[in-house]
Amino acid sequence: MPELRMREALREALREEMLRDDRVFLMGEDIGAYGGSYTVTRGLLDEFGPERVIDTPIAESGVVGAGIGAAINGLRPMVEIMTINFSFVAFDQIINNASKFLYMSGGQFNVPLVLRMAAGGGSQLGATHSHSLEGLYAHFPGLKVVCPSNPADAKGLLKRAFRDENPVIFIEHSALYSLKGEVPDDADYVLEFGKARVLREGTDVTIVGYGGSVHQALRSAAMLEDQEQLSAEVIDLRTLRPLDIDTVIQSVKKTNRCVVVEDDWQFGGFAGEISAQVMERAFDWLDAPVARVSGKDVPMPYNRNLEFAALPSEEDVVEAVLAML
Amino acid sequence: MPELRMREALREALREEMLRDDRVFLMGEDIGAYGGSYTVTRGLLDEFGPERVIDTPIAESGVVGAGIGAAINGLRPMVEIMTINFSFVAFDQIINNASKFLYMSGGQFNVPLVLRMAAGGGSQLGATHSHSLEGLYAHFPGLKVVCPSNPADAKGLLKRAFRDENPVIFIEHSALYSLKGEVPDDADYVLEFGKARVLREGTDVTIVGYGGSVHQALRSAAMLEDQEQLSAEVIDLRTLRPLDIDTVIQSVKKTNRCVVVEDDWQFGGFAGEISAQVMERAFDWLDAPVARVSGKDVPMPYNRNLEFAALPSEEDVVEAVLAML
Amino acid sequence: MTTQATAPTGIPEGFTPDLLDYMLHQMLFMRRFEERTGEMYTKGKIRGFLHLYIGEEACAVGSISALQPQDGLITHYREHGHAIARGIDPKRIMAELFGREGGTSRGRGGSMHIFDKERRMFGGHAIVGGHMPVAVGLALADKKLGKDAVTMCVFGDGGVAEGEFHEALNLSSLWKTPVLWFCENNGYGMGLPLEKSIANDIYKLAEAYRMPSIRVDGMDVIGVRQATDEALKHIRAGNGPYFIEAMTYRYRGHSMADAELYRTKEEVTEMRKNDAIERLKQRMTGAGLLDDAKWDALVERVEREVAECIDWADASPQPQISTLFDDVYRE
Amino acid sequence: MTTQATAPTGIPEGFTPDLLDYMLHQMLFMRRFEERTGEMYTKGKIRGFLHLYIGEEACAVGSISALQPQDGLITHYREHGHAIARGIDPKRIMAELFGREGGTSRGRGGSMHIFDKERRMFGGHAIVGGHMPVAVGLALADKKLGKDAVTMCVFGDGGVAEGEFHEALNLSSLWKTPVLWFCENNGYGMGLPLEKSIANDIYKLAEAYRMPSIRVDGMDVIGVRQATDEALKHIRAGNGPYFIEAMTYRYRGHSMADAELYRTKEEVTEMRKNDAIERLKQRMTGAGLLDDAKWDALVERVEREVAECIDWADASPQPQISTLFDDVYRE
Ligand SMILES: Cc1ncc(C[n+]2csc(CCOP(=O)(O)OP(=O)(O)O)c2C)c(N)n1
Ligand SMILES: Cc1ncc(C[n+]2csc(CCOP(=O)(O)OP(=O)(O)O)c2C)c(N)n1
Ligand SMILES: [Mg+2]
Ligand SMILES: [Mg+2]
Repeated sequence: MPELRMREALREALREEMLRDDRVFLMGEDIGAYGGSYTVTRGLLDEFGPERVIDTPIAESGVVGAGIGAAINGLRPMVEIMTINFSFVAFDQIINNASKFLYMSGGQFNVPLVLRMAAGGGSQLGATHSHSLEGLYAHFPGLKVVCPSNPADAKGLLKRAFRDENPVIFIEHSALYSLKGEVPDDADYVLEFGKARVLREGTDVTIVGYGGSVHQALRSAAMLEDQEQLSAEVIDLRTLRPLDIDTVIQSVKKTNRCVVVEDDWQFGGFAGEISAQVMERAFDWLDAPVARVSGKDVPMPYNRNLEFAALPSEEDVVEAVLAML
Repeated sequence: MPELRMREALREALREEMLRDDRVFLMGEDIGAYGGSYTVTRGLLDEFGPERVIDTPIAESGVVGAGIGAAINGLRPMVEIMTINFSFVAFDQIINNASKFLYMSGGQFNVPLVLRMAAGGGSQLGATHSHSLEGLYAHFPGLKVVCPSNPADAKGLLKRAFRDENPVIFIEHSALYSLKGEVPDDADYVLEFGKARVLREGTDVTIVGYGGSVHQALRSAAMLEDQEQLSAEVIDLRTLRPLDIDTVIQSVKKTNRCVVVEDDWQFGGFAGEISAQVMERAFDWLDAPVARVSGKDVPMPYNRNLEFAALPSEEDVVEAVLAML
Repeated sequence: MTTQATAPTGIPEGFTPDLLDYMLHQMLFMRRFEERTGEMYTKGKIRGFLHLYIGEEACAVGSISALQPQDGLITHYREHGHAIARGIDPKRIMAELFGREGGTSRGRGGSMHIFDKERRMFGGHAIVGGHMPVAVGLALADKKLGKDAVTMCVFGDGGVAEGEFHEALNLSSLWKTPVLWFCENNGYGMGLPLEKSIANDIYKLAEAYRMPSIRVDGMDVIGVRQATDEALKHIRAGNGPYFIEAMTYRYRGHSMADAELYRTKEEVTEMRKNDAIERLKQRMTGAGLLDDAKWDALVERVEREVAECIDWADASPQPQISTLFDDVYRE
Repeated sequence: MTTQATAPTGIPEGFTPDLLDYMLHQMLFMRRFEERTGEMYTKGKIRGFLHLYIGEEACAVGSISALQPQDGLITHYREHGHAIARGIDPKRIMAELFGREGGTSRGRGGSMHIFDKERRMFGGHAIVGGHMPVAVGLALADKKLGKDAVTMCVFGDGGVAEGEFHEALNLSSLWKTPVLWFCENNGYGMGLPLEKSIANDIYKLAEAYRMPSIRVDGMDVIGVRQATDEALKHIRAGNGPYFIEAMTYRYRGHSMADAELYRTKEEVTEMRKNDAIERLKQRMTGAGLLDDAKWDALVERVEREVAECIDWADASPQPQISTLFDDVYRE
């Protein structure tokens, strides 16, 4: 299998889906001539032309709305919102139109729209440009939310998104774009939604993550093994909606302990959902309360040290695990 | 003490604060000549004139942004967003401007803005007009979120909101506007934020609610008592941010069981936060997992029976409690 | 505001007796449908928000009658008239208002959300301004798929203040998408009068996006139809979007909950004198196309038709609770 | 695009030697500040997003020099020039870029978020269009409080496509709030050229909101200053908002990450020939107000001043981790 960076894997998925299905086209700010702000779409304008790769004005609400309309009316648009931070100006389109069109129309009009956006902090982009709000979108019935953690998943899940009949919010952690990994090059390589993956087996604690936090979970697991002789199982959720809680529960029934790692703010965040569900479904197996390791309750500071302190760390995870024993 | 409906209590709070502080003024759609879509502001235009009660165009983002600017620059605006459903078009203003201005400016510019909005379902308003998303706003550091459940609290908390130096999201459940209750008429009547209230003492289970769901909690408690001879303690959170979890924990340490009732969708909702915190802080006291009774995972249907089925019910609460025993 | 200095009289070329009969029937049907709908609301058969279209019938009939089957329609929540004009079975519309399984959205949508795939009616939308970008996308798809179709997008004067008006008009003009923007300017957005809502005449604002933009008398069904024909010709020729501002008036409150504190009874009485149905009736009578007997028969027919809608709706079953989770996702 | 048919020469009335010296120094200082800022980024002293102002100096200097102390300023993320022109201590600006405690936001804000309460600089904002409604509110407060103050709001051509442009302009016109809308049209929004972004000339779009709206040569600092003086006079007289579109060009990429695939090197070279600093230099030389010695001294002075900023910033301490939670709320 060829080794690709995540941005290349995503590009391959877009390319293959555009070749497979004429109805697929791309819209977004600077996805064409500029080459994509994270270079995911670089080269696609040249290959597919301006009819299928549309550089749009800076008008997220308008463009997402246009994507919704095009999806309803026979096409398969992918709209790239440069980052999740700019999705807030299109929030109403996503919540009140994309997620509800099918239900409100009594099943008549579905919205096969793929909405890609980068997310995450850690690059000193400051308070408005560092959100990790995957869980925000996962709250809404009618949407699906995908958060790949590696190039192969990114490709397989993005291809899957184009074959979905519903709006899919596809969130890419910006720190992962350069991550390398082996990626199947077979055009039929498509992953299912709602299948978490056990990335590392273990017996003492289950560490749950998604997207960027998966790597933190893995590094924490290595630290636990090296420093504390503890065996951690690491689970990558891959999709938040649908959520494969069964895989988590199964693991917790074995390890009896669970930590959820998430970049987002803890208070009212998605880790609380995982935590609550684990309690609800594995209460008698839990030796300690499910722990949440999350971002600190503060708008993201620009300064590097402060930002580092505001984000969850491997040490935080190790500490949370040790506190359970 | 005079008995008032919640809308009158809110009006009194607005009136008193406008009389107390020249800097207070109101903006919103149809709050003036129309009399307010829930009649909260009726009469205030006549009393205070169009300089202090501004009927705005239908431009929530613009008007919330203008409220933020006015708040930063020396005034104390209250912006009424007719309902929470329309706050989504102003979402970016609330999240990226209101909540972060102080932090991003290194403490220079605070935003003393009161943002009132009605919320809640149950009136057959359909999928886009029935959101209960209090928890959504509670997620963001920099904001405060208030959800009164009765006329006296509504007045005391709203008056408090005007004395805050930070943006306060004040969410009123639309089903409560006509609710009557005794309301202090003393101009100094101001409640603190972050103080939950035990509305009913009990020993077998703690039922936690806020806003509209408090009443469901109370009715459920009565049913539990009448039908099952169970003694439920009911807690009204009153403010979601700051959250008075201590009062909940104290109660759970006594009752050893906890149910959270919320109209909002369960998945990724605020009840998960309460549930997780209770586990984290009272694990050894819990005889059963914290239960969540919430709205069903579906856009709100118009049909009355379907809507009823989509919303949490007293029976759901009773069932959840019985399942714990 | 909506009356022209000299209201047009006579019957212009192209308006056949059949077309005029059709338009008169449609307008009368809408009027009666809405009156009875209001009654049903009072009786509790219909609940939630209900926004009646009474007074504005010429807008829907004049414009939508000009559409072809392949054209799309997307509109706001005051859309019963548009749905009727588009030829959606009014029984199913009424059933939707009643929240029944036989309704256009199986009772899930309600008054503000009438959809019909067959008639390419893309809703009934209740977030002011929110459907305008969707219209751009609907038209974009038609254009990309090489269809000879126009998307008509209806919205009110109040909605013009929303940012999405700007984004949608700009995109449609840049991309030359085949959209007919149709603003029903009834002078108020809820209780807000136009002059507190928009800093300029609406059609002039639209003109700034470099698309043809005109104002028409929305109480003159013939004039609306003529303007729409002209607009559709322009759009179908591949010239991109077109903007029509139709000056009209709503006789009833914004919704059933409106105490109408923001306008006087006299204003309403005055405006009613310019009634669109009355105006068409007179023009047809003047041209010898209508007499008392024919009118009375029409009134009677409409009365019966609307009654049938109500009966049909009432006989339609309530949705089963077991279907609550239908259509959250399409498999 | 930005060159006028015949560029103005000579020195108009009102432009004293002191003022001209001031403007020349300001522009040169900005240019050098930004060049060194770019270097500091390459060295890793500055991180995150960095948007250099090089090429656009005449816009900031020409307009902001006309403001009074009581006036407010709110702008987008390409704001180092605006902050400097507003008289904020450039040492503290540089320290902010370095993320230090001595920075204007104590290192919390970074390049895109320069604020200064004393100078009534309400930021540096990074959500395109998001600060425009805030400008309306700042001005509304001044108006209500009876202050003789104008709020100047700076934004780019790309931001004009956002819905908030429309909402903010409409509100400011309706409410006659004292806002000076100042669009820095540098021809691109990131890589998107103007013609793919906006369906009409920007100043014409603004005109539709019934406010005076003009286009100026943003490479001519004197012309920008004259236009701004005119605008401020209009606004201070209580006439409501005013719109200026300044045609300019950015010489560097959108941010430090920009590969500039969307434009040619030749285009940039061509545009650089119209450099604003060069133009002022020539006009001053022609009027006998500048010679080589004075110019060399100025260059040297600026070099030293900018170096001082860097040294000062570098000496400023890192924020303490214990202060992480400062300023989330004001007590
Ligand atoms: C974003 C948003 N804001 C506010 C509302 C509440 N609202 C519903 S209709 C309406 C007035 C709209 O007026 P107009 O566009 O003129 O249409 P009309 O009702 O006059 O036909 C308002 C303010 C809403 N539904 N959506
Ligand atoms: C709402 C939003 N969308 C997208 C972006 C990403 N972005 C940052 S700057 C920019 C271009 C803005 O161009 P313009 O307004 O012309 O200003 P310029 O950079 O040319 O000065 C874009 C698209 C953003 N910050 N906010
Ligand atoms: Mg209207
Ligand atoms: Mg630009």
